[in-house]
Amino acid sequence: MGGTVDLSVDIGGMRLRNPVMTASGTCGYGEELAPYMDLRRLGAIVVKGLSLKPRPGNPPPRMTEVPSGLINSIGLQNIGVEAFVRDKLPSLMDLGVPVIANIFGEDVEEYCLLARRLDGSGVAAIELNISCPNVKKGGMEFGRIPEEAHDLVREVRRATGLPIITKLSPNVRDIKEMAMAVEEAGTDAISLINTIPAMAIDVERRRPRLSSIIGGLSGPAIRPIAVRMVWEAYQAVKVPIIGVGGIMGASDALEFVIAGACAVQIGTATFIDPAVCEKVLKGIEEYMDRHGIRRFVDLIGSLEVS
Amino acid sequence: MGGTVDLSVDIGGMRLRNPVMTASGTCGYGEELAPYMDLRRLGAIVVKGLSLKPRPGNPPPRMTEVPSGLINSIGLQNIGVEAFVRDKLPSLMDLGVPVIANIFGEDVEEYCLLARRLDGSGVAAIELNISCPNVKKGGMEFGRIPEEAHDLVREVRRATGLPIITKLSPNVRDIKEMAMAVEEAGTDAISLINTIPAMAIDVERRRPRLSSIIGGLSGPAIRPIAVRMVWEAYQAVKVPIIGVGGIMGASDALEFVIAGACAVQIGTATFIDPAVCEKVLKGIEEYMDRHGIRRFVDLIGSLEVS
Amino acid sequence: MKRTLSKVIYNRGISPSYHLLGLRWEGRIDPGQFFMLRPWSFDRFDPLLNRPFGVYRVFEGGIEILYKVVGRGTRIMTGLKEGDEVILIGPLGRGFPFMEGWEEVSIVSGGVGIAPFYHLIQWIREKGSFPALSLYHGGRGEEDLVGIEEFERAGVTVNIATERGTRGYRGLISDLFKRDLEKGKVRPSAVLSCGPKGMLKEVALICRERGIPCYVSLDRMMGCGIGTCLGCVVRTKGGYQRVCMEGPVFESEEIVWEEL
Amino acid sequence: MKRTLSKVIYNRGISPSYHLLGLRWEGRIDPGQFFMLRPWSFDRFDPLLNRPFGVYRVFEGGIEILYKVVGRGTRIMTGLKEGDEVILIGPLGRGFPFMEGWEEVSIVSGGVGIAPFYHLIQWIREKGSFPALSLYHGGRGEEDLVGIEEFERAGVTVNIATERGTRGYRGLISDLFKRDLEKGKVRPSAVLSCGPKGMLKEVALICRERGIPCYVSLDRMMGCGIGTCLGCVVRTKGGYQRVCMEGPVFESEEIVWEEL
Ligand SMILES: Cc1cc2nc3c(=O)[nH]c(=O)nc-3n(C[C@H](O)[C@H](O)[C@H](O)COP(=O)(O)OP(=O)(O)OC[C@H]3O[C@@H](n4cnc5c(N)ncnc54)[C@H](O)[C@@H]3O)c2cc1C
Ligand SMILES: Cc1cc2nc3c(=O)[nH]c(=O)nc-3n(C[C@H](O)[C@H](O)[C@H](O)COP(=O)(O)OP(=O)(O)OC[C@H]3O[C@@H](n4cnc5c(N)ncnc54)[C@H](O)[C@@H]3O)c2cc1C
Ligand SMILES: Cc1cc2nc3c(=O)[nH]c(=O)nc-3n(C[C@H](O)[C@H](O)[C@H](O)COP(=O)(O)O)c2cc1C
Ligand SMILES: Cc1cc2nc3c(=O)[nH]c(=O)nc-3n(C[C@H](O)[C@H](O)[C@H](O)COP(=O)(O)O)c2cc1C
Ligand code: FES
Ligand code: FES
Repeated sequence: MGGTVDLSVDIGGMRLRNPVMTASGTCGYGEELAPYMDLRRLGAIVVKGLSLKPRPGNPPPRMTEVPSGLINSIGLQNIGVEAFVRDKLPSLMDLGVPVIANIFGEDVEEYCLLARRLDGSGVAAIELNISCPNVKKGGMEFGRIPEEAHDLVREVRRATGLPIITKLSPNVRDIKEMAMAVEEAGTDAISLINTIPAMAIDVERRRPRLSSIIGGLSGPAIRPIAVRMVWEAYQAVKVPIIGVGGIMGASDALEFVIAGACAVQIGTATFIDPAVCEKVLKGIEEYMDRHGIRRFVDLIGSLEVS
Repeated sequence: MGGTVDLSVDIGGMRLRNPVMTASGTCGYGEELAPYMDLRRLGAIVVKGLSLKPRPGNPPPRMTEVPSGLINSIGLQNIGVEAFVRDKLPSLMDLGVPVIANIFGEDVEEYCLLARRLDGSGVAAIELNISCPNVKKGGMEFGRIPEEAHDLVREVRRATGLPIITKLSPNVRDIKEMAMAVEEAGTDAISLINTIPAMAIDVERRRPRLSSIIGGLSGPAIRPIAVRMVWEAYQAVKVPIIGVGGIMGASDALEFVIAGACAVQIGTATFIDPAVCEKVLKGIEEYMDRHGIRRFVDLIGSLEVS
Repeated sequence: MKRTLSKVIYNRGISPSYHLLGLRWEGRIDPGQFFMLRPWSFDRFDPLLNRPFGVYRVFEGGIEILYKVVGRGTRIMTGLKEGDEVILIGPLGRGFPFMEGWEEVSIVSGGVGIAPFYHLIQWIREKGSFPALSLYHGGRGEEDLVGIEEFERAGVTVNIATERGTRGYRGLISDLFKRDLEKGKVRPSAVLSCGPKGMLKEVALICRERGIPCYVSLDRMMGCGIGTCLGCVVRTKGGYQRVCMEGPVFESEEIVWEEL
Repeated sequence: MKRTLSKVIYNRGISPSYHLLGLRWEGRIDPGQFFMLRPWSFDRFDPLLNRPFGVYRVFEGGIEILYKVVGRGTRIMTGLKEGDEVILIGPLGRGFPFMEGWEEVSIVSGGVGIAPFYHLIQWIREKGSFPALSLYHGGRGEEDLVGIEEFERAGVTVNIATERGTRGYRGLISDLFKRDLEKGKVRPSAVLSCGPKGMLKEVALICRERGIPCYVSLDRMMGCGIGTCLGCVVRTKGGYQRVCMEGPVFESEEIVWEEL
């Protein structure tokens, strides 16, 4: 693999061997996928969102199926940053693939503490999940308000020397505005999109299908929305963009790349086929071969719109 | 039909025989559906969006299929309000079903002129499509900014005595905020959601699948997002809510109703089965029978969330 | 009220990518009209939309569709079996005209574009008209030459071109047709055509140059097939027209070919 | 690297809603483990997720799944035919324990909950252990009593309850089991159970009152089946545990039943 074409790409100072990553929260801490694919083939591994303290997550039911999609409300269950660094990170790092730590907090300080704790731990970058309510500021998500997102990123920027990827929420008025705000604040890259708030009802019981009533929609249903947001953000900012949302195969991944993404993350698809990342990578190589494109980076933002 | 259960519902002074309507832009001016279903069975007919002058619409391709969804960029092709009132409305009114005119303009004046023109024309209500860029104010859609939507609705309110249904765009930071803004401005009802901006790319040709690059996503893919928004809006406002987005059958319609909608509109599903509205109606009746619910209005917002 | 359900009578492959599907149907169908078909149950939404298909043959109590597997929908279609219920909406649109004065008619088709013409010929014969009929049919190779024996048996002069040259003229069917026109081998009162966009354009041009009336059946992605979605429009001299309602057959001079 | 593809050997209905599916498979499977199966092609995303199924029988080169049609996924599954390729991930999770000292084992199952136990019995026999085995199986009526002859043939004492009383005890299987325990008709060293939630709860309670070790196989909606999505958790005394990894079989005393 990668013999004839150059798949490498730079993201905020990280050099990735190829542009295919797992998406946070859909590959655990890597080990669960290991029996199904060679993790060393990945461009990077993005682990489940980490908080300062371990979190038990939401009560079940936590997941429900909808047309071409999945609504989840896992509630950010995780083992906490300490246990991650101690128990999971060492073996992950042995793979020789950049490990990206997805983090979230309830206020700016928590994000900063997390970012500081991970500095020097061995992770290659941190991804800020800003789709979390700012408990200190009335509970509106950081990711919905450009000013809040800006301030958050600026503080985290000061707290860590690691590359910062800010993961944008689709739940905004204007994704360009958001992308510009976090770029201005010093993020090294942007990933988008996180899940879209959604809801399903069991009409026979007249009850919500999830214990938390509202959850996050992922899967192919959201892909056309995500591709549009990548395309819009690509017009607005210079920092690299990582595309996420409903990628099921190479052609989906290529939609994101052609729209402006320099890398992709794959989430829900790994639930259906735990080896899907490898297939996507292979499909991208085949596509490049077929089209005579030698360097992956030449594909980024190559949409013709005349 | 309707013998054993009471399906009627009031929306901003209109009394509907039942809560099932067509969605704007998906049933033409009614006549195309007539060979497939008895239009008199409908609660109301919402016609294709009308502008002051006829509009040719966007160049093809105007439509593309995505998982469980459809992206369209018809470009609001329509015959204009005059031709509508002259050529289409009379026979539509003969059906004895309330006709709701969906309207859109490029600035507040155009909306007001349309509303005034329709006053006394025979239509039962107007539905404001506010997902249109305000050309006079920098081109951001009315529907994205609560203040702009508020001002628009207030002016239209002054211009017409007809009931006003404001159709909200999903493309907002907070649907509650939007719903409250238009309620405050005097709308009689709210309908939501309009399509979600989305994009698909033909990777082999590296070109957008639509001539307009970005189009609007509809169909089952967006239903969980729409249900969530209805539920959120239902917490925030008192005006009746009409649920739209991905309804394919009775159980989908009931999700909206249980979440808080007092009526539903069906769009994309009519492309697959032009008689779907009748089936949804029948399915709702069967459900009410089965659950011993005599009055449809008792179902509205009946979600149990404890 | 139009029916919108039907049942599969048979479904069989006649070559690796061409299949014949028999569906229960009764009623009048003009040649060139089409149906919207949902080859999977209503409750699965990926793929979402019904697919448009012309009618290859009409028989007692049913219609036969000749289809080519080109994507997901048609691949799923190959799995239909006897007794399956399908959504079938139609007949839709305006088909091919046939005028009394026509003494000789040439049909130019490419690939699966041959599909509507067998029914057309059935229909012309049933009307009791017997103009001279010639079929110019092209494809990549042997695999695209399905059903042509049936045309021969129906008394149609069949001319073949294959791009790979495995049978008939080596090259494009439009070139063969042009050559025969130039040679005076055919002198059609009208030309009817269906097939890939490039071929249609070529045929339209050939006819324009010679002032021969030409009718083309256009293939567009269709949202509804019944005129409500406005997704299938084509630019004509009179503005955008819906392929599903005002078409799928248009007089070629009406089409703004540069924008197709 | 675990394989994730398989081929259908056979698929046949054995009653209106129960079917048997044979799939190519080789390798060790513990009784009570399960597979994630995608009964439709990877490129159709409605329904989106793979479905979990236990193993009814293991044979040379394959596994047999006993499944009941309950919704869209299982309805689509009935259309699988010989030679179809399917995504098959597994074996997954932790199955039923079997301890050396157990002299008598009672199985309590409801409906399609019988599925994992035929393989369990195969497996116990293969180990050369011959504890006394009794099956308590319940259903609505005759239609839920598939496969019980096979248990009888395997030397298992079979007890039946149907809610409609069409065969065996009229009522719930847990009531029959309780009665037999009270009468001393069975004296199990351990109870293994699979079936609807209400039944499992009941069985767990019966066993708790008598101090009998009880193991239950839980049925949860599963996102991935391999431990990554955290969607399938159940509340245990030790916190949330994944049914797909730490289960599907749990010691009943571990479960916080009030929250199930
Ligand atoms: C009026 C009419 C009559 C037709 N009659 C026949 C017929 O008799 N026999 C037959 O085999 N086919 C016929 N077609 C074409 C047929 O509708 C398409 O081949 C079919 O919809 C493809 O579905 P799919 O899901 O397999 O392909 P998709 O997966 O949807 O697409 C596969 C490829 O084909 C392209 N494509 C898909 N649909 C169309 C379309 N409608 N027009 C052009 N390109 C398309 C896509 O862009 C893609 O490149 C007809 C089309 C029309 C409009
Ligand atoms: C470990 C495990 C082993 C299983 N083994 C078998 C087996 O051997 N044979 C068998 O027939 N079934 C088995 N099941 C259950 C099987 O997975 C479901 O019946 C199947 O997923 C239903 O899919 P569907 O699309 O037909 O139903 P859906 O349309 O998804 O749902 C139909 C109805 O069933 C409910 N439902 C769906 N999935 C589940 C679920 N996983 N648990 C509980 N309720 C559900 C839904 O809420 C709905 O009411 C097993 C489940 C698990 C977790
Ligand atoms: C079960 C599940 C858990 C997730 N957990 C996280 C998380 O912890 N942090 C985060 O930033 N995103 C999380 N996500 C969002 C995904 O990383 C991704 O942005 C989203 O699912 C869209 O991609 P997909 O359609 O490929 O799944 C989660 C998604 C799912 C489905
Ligand atoms: C082809 C098409 C045309 C539409 N035209 C209009 C329109 O003119 N005015 C409007 O307010 N909404 C329009 N809509 C949006 C629908 O009314 C509806 O809000 C949306 O499609 C979601 O519902 P659905 O998923 O049931 O289609 C259009 C939708 C489609 C698919
Ligand atoms: S396909 Fe909908 S208008 Fe023609
Ligand atoms: S099903 Fe995904 S963790 Fe268990």
